[in-house]
Amino acid sequence: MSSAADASAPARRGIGRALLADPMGLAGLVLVTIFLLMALLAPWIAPYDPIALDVKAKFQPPSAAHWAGTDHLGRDLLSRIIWGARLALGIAITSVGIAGAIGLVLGLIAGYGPRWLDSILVLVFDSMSSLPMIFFALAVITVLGPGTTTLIIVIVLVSFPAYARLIRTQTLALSGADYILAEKAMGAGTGRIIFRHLLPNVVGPLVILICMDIPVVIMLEAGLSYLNLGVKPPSPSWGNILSEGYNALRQAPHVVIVAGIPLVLATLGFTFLGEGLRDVLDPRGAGRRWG
Amino acid sequence: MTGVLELRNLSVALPLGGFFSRARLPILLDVDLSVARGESVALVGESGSGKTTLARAVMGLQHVTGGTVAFDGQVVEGAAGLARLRRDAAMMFQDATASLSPRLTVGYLVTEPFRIHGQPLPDPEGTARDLLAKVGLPPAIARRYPHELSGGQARRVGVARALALRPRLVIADEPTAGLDVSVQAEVLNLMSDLRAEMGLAYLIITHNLALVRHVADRVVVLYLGRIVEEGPTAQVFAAPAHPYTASLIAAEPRPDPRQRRTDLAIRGEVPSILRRPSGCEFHTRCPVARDICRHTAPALAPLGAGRQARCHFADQQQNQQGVKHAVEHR
Amino acid sequence: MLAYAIRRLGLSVLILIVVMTAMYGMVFLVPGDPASLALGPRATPELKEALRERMGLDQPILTQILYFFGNVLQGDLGIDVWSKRPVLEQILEVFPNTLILGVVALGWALVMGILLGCAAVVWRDSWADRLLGVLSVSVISVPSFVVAIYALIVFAVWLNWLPAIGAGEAGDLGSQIRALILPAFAVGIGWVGYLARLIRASMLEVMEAPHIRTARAFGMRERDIVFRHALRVAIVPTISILAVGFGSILSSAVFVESVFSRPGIGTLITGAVEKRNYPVVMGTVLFMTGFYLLVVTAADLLIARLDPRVRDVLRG
Amino acid sequence: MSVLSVEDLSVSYRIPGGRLRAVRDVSLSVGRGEVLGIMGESGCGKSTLAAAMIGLLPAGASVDGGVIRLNGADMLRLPVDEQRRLRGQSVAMVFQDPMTAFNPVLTIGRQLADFIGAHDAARHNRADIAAMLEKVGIPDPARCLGRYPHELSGGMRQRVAIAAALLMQPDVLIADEPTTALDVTMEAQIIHLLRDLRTSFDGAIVIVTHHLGVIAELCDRVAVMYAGEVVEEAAVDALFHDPRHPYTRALLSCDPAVVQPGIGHLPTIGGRIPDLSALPPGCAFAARCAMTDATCASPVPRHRAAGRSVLCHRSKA
Repeated sequence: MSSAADASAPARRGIGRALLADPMGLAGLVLVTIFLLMALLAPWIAPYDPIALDVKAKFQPPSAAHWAGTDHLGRDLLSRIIWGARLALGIAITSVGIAGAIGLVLGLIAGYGPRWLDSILVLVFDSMSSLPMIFFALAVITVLGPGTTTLIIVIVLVSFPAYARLIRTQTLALSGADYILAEKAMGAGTGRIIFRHLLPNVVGPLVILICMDIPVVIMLEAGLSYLNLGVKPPSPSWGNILSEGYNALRQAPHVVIVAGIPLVLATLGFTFLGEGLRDVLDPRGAGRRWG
Repeated sequence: MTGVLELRNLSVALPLGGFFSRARLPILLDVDLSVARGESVALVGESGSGKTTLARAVMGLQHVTGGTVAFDGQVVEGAAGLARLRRDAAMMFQDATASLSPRLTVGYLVTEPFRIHGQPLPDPEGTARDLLAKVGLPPAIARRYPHELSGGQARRVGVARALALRPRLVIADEPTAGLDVSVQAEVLNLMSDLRAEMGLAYLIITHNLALVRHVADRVVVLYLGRIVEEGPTAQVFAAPAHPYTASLIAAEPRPDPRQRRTDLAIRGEVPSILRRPSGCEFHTRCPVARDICRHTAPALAPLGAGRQARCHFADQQQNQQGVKHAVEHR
Repeated sequence: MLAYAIRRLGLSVLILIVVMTAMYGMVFLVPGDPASLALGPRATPELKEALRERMGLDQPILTQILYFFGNVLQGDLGIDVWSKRPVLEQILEVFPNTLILGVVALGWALVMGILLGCAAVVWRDSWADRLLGVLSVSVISVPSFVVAIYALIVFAVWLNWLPAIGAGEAGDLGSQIRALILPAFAVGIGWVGYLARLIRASMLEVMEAPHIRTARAFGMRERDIVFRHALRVAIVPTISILAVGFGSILSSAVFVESVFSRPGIGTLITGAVEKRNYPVVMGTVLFMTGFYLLVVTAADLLIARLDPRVRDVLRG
Repeated sequence: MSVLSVEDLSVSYRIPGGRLRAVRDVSLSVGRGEVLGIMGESGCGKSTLAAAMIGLLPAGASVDGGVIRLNGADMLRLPVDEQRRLRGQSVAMVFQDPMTAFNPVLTIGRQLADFIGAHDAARHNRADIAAMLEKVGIPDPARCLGRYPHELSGGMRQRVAIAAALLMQPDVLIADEPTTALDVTMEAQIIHLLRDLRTSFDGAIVIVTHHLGVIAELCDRVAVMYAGEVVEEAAVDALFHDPRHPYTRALLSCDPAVVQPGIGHLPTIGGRIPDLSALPPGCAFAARCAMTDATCASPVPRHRAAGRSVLCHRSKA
């Protein structure tokens, strides 16, 4: 079915090109690609085993053998950072992916479903997002105990209400739109309206929000690991490296400095990419935003 | 005689908000209206008269609080009834561009009615081309997206889509809103051609009286959600029975500097539906209102020859002249 | 107006109750009872039993929840299982530190953010505007605790200008201020960028509005248009974002307090989480949520005061 | 003596890959006590022309040439601050959409006071403002001043807008589609109000609209615009009863309000306006004109006669 009449694909031609033309978007794309490659290829590109001890070589500053130096147990910091990318992106992408899916479904139900269900769901979303994120996360960790699974659950729980709210608001706004009324007036069923007419118009903002959320999630993972409430050592989470380095701040400041860099670059990369995507996908407000 | 569309005591009231409040705000009150096969009826009123609500209520887009909608002699009930209505009746929206789903091509959009109602569509491209040709658009338009169309083109795509399944009734909400005079004439001609060709009935919702004169066989005037006058177009324009209708006709600016009005047709504004006036709801603006109008609400009374009006003095021929006089030459 | 305030607060309380019930429920839904989780695997059954009784875990769950809320209403957030001190007392002891940190961080961010945002509007589309744009996006995304650690290395360890840890000596205002500088910098920096963006975006949006064109058509000075007409409209969305953002300021504070070993709500709760000190965790979460809801409600009321349209919608 | 005159004005917009020539060599003038109508369909340049007259061209638009004289002074070459001083004081404007023309968070009174205060703080007199509101038919002026824009109906807001424009007793009042956003009965009232004003207001009025009825009801003289040019200018009676330019004739014949009912098809103008960034040489209307011949591809002469001008090869003034 390649006929013109069936060309239902949205006008997406040139999104990639537009992104490349925007310096901020391009920088974001490059950084994100680098981190994704690091995450995917960690076993092959990391020069050392990230958890192999070499106590004799502890706290070595950056050198030819250890480009980023070693930590208090003599582990190679570069290898730990590369494996850390895998951990950080793995957790971030898994959890926002799950949260995005939950948010999309619940948001559509709330926005397009019966009013009473909407009222209940909104109360749930509001209650969850009315908690300051960190306290909610800490409460959940207290109950479930720290660890990677807990971390993912925490991130899903703290992020999905915002996604669901976004989708609900969008759906609600669109369900009053003339073209949705027009579809209904032609007799289009709920399934057709949701999947063909609502979904393509609400996922764009969700993708942007998720992309903008990834740095927040990476930060949350690193932060909680830094507080020893996230990924358990000796896993090479960037937060763990920071926390271990913090304990030897005066002795070997290079550990903390080096461990902070990927965190800064990864969050920058995803934020820039999100900004770029937003300007490309939603060009109306582009002049008003920076970029 | 049963018309293609019959509304009986149709009422719409909106909840007034407030979680526990059961109060409702009446928008449409006991509207009786019928459209015969092949007939073109215009529904006229200012903003707040409930005319768009009526269109939406007919198509099942607005919850009806009372009365019935019958299509082709059958009361529309349940999902099956609604589906049948939506297949055999079509709606054109006021904002033609906004009524087209933004991420789909024109080609898909005009053939969508076939897909919705499971009608055979062996050659979507050809069908799209035929439909577009019928409304005077080149086939290349099929590959465009709604935002790439001009106002007139979007309007034509709306017509094409409305006609896809050869409906018996088309409800057109302000079919020429936002169009230039020259384009407006093209759309009106297209609509009248298609009516002759396909035997369509139209329910045209508009505030543009000049348009009504050209396209409608019969005109229905709404004021604050009630019908205040109804009758054949020529007769209503020649001798309006309700002072509101007379005022509307007189208010329309005439494109002739030699016929300038030196008086004001109507004073005051449409009252808020939150505070409906007592008695005859038009008495606050009526140039010929009397005491009785302030406390007794008139009924919609037949005047013969298919005409009705909701005015205490409508049937008094003398008075009718008086109204006309008062409005035109105060 | 008053009716709206009461309704708004009522909803907040309802949300708070829902939240607390859900949290309480969660504790019981997970496998393993809180007492043995808190004491670890090596605890004797007698010890566990004693703790369970002290935490009220031997009662039916509904009784426990009602009991909990009953106590909360009387201002009793429970007793710390370890130190045996009332939870509320501990919270009130450290809360001022966190509050000061949050307010100072938000304050300097607000001043800088509005200045930079307005500067960007004035220099719109120049290189300065672009530079401010990239900088704002950059500082928004950089994690506050990384900023905290870097600032600590540079200003406390290498340069030795400012203290590295603590909240300063009690009663010594100078030392307290010195101890506040780095944490407030780290917590606020992201918000400088965020607010600058926000102010710029909403100002530009307002400046395109037809009523600004009207003001121009009547010959008003551009300066008067910006400060007398546009800012009044643009500030409304900023206030609501600011209130919601106070929550994320608190989140940053938790991490930053930990970096600077600064006594506060953050250090209190992270310590309690590690030790699975339920009463302290629950009490702190409840307290902070309540405080946060108060801030958000206050902001909503302020918006209703500033925007007559909102006011009327609420009245109607 | 004309209060406002436009001489050979051209305005264009910067667009990707070129310039869109929205107004081309327009010359018009309007005198005290006179009402000039500028009529045309969307895209004819009438709103751009109105914006240029008050010195508020949108971003991306620039004046390519010509002069705008207000009381003899060349507005375009005045310093920015002088230009600003003229706005509101010497030339005032009423906009199309009364819904968005006022600041939503300030009271009507505060806004009107700010408008006056921009020129002359001394005239900042509540009683004067109230008197002006009364004059435009606002029932309870003192109360209206304390209200917010959203608390007034569209018709009321348009009355306030007119009052605001008249407060400084300007020499020229420009109304851009003043009735388009209103219902018929409100439109009639605003037309009536504007016409009533002529007895007390001695300045010039410029009405910009696409609505033939509004022009016929209000104006003394009319300029018809097409594709950025004034194609015909004439006294209102002459224009409606003896139109000379083929476009004017076609436009007048299309209006459903003039066509006798029951004649079947309404007349139309085939085709579209040309691309303003790639205009053909010669007449811009030639492609849609019924009387086109070979000469139409060459530069078009402007025929002038008493009180009349026509831009056409084939029709004379």
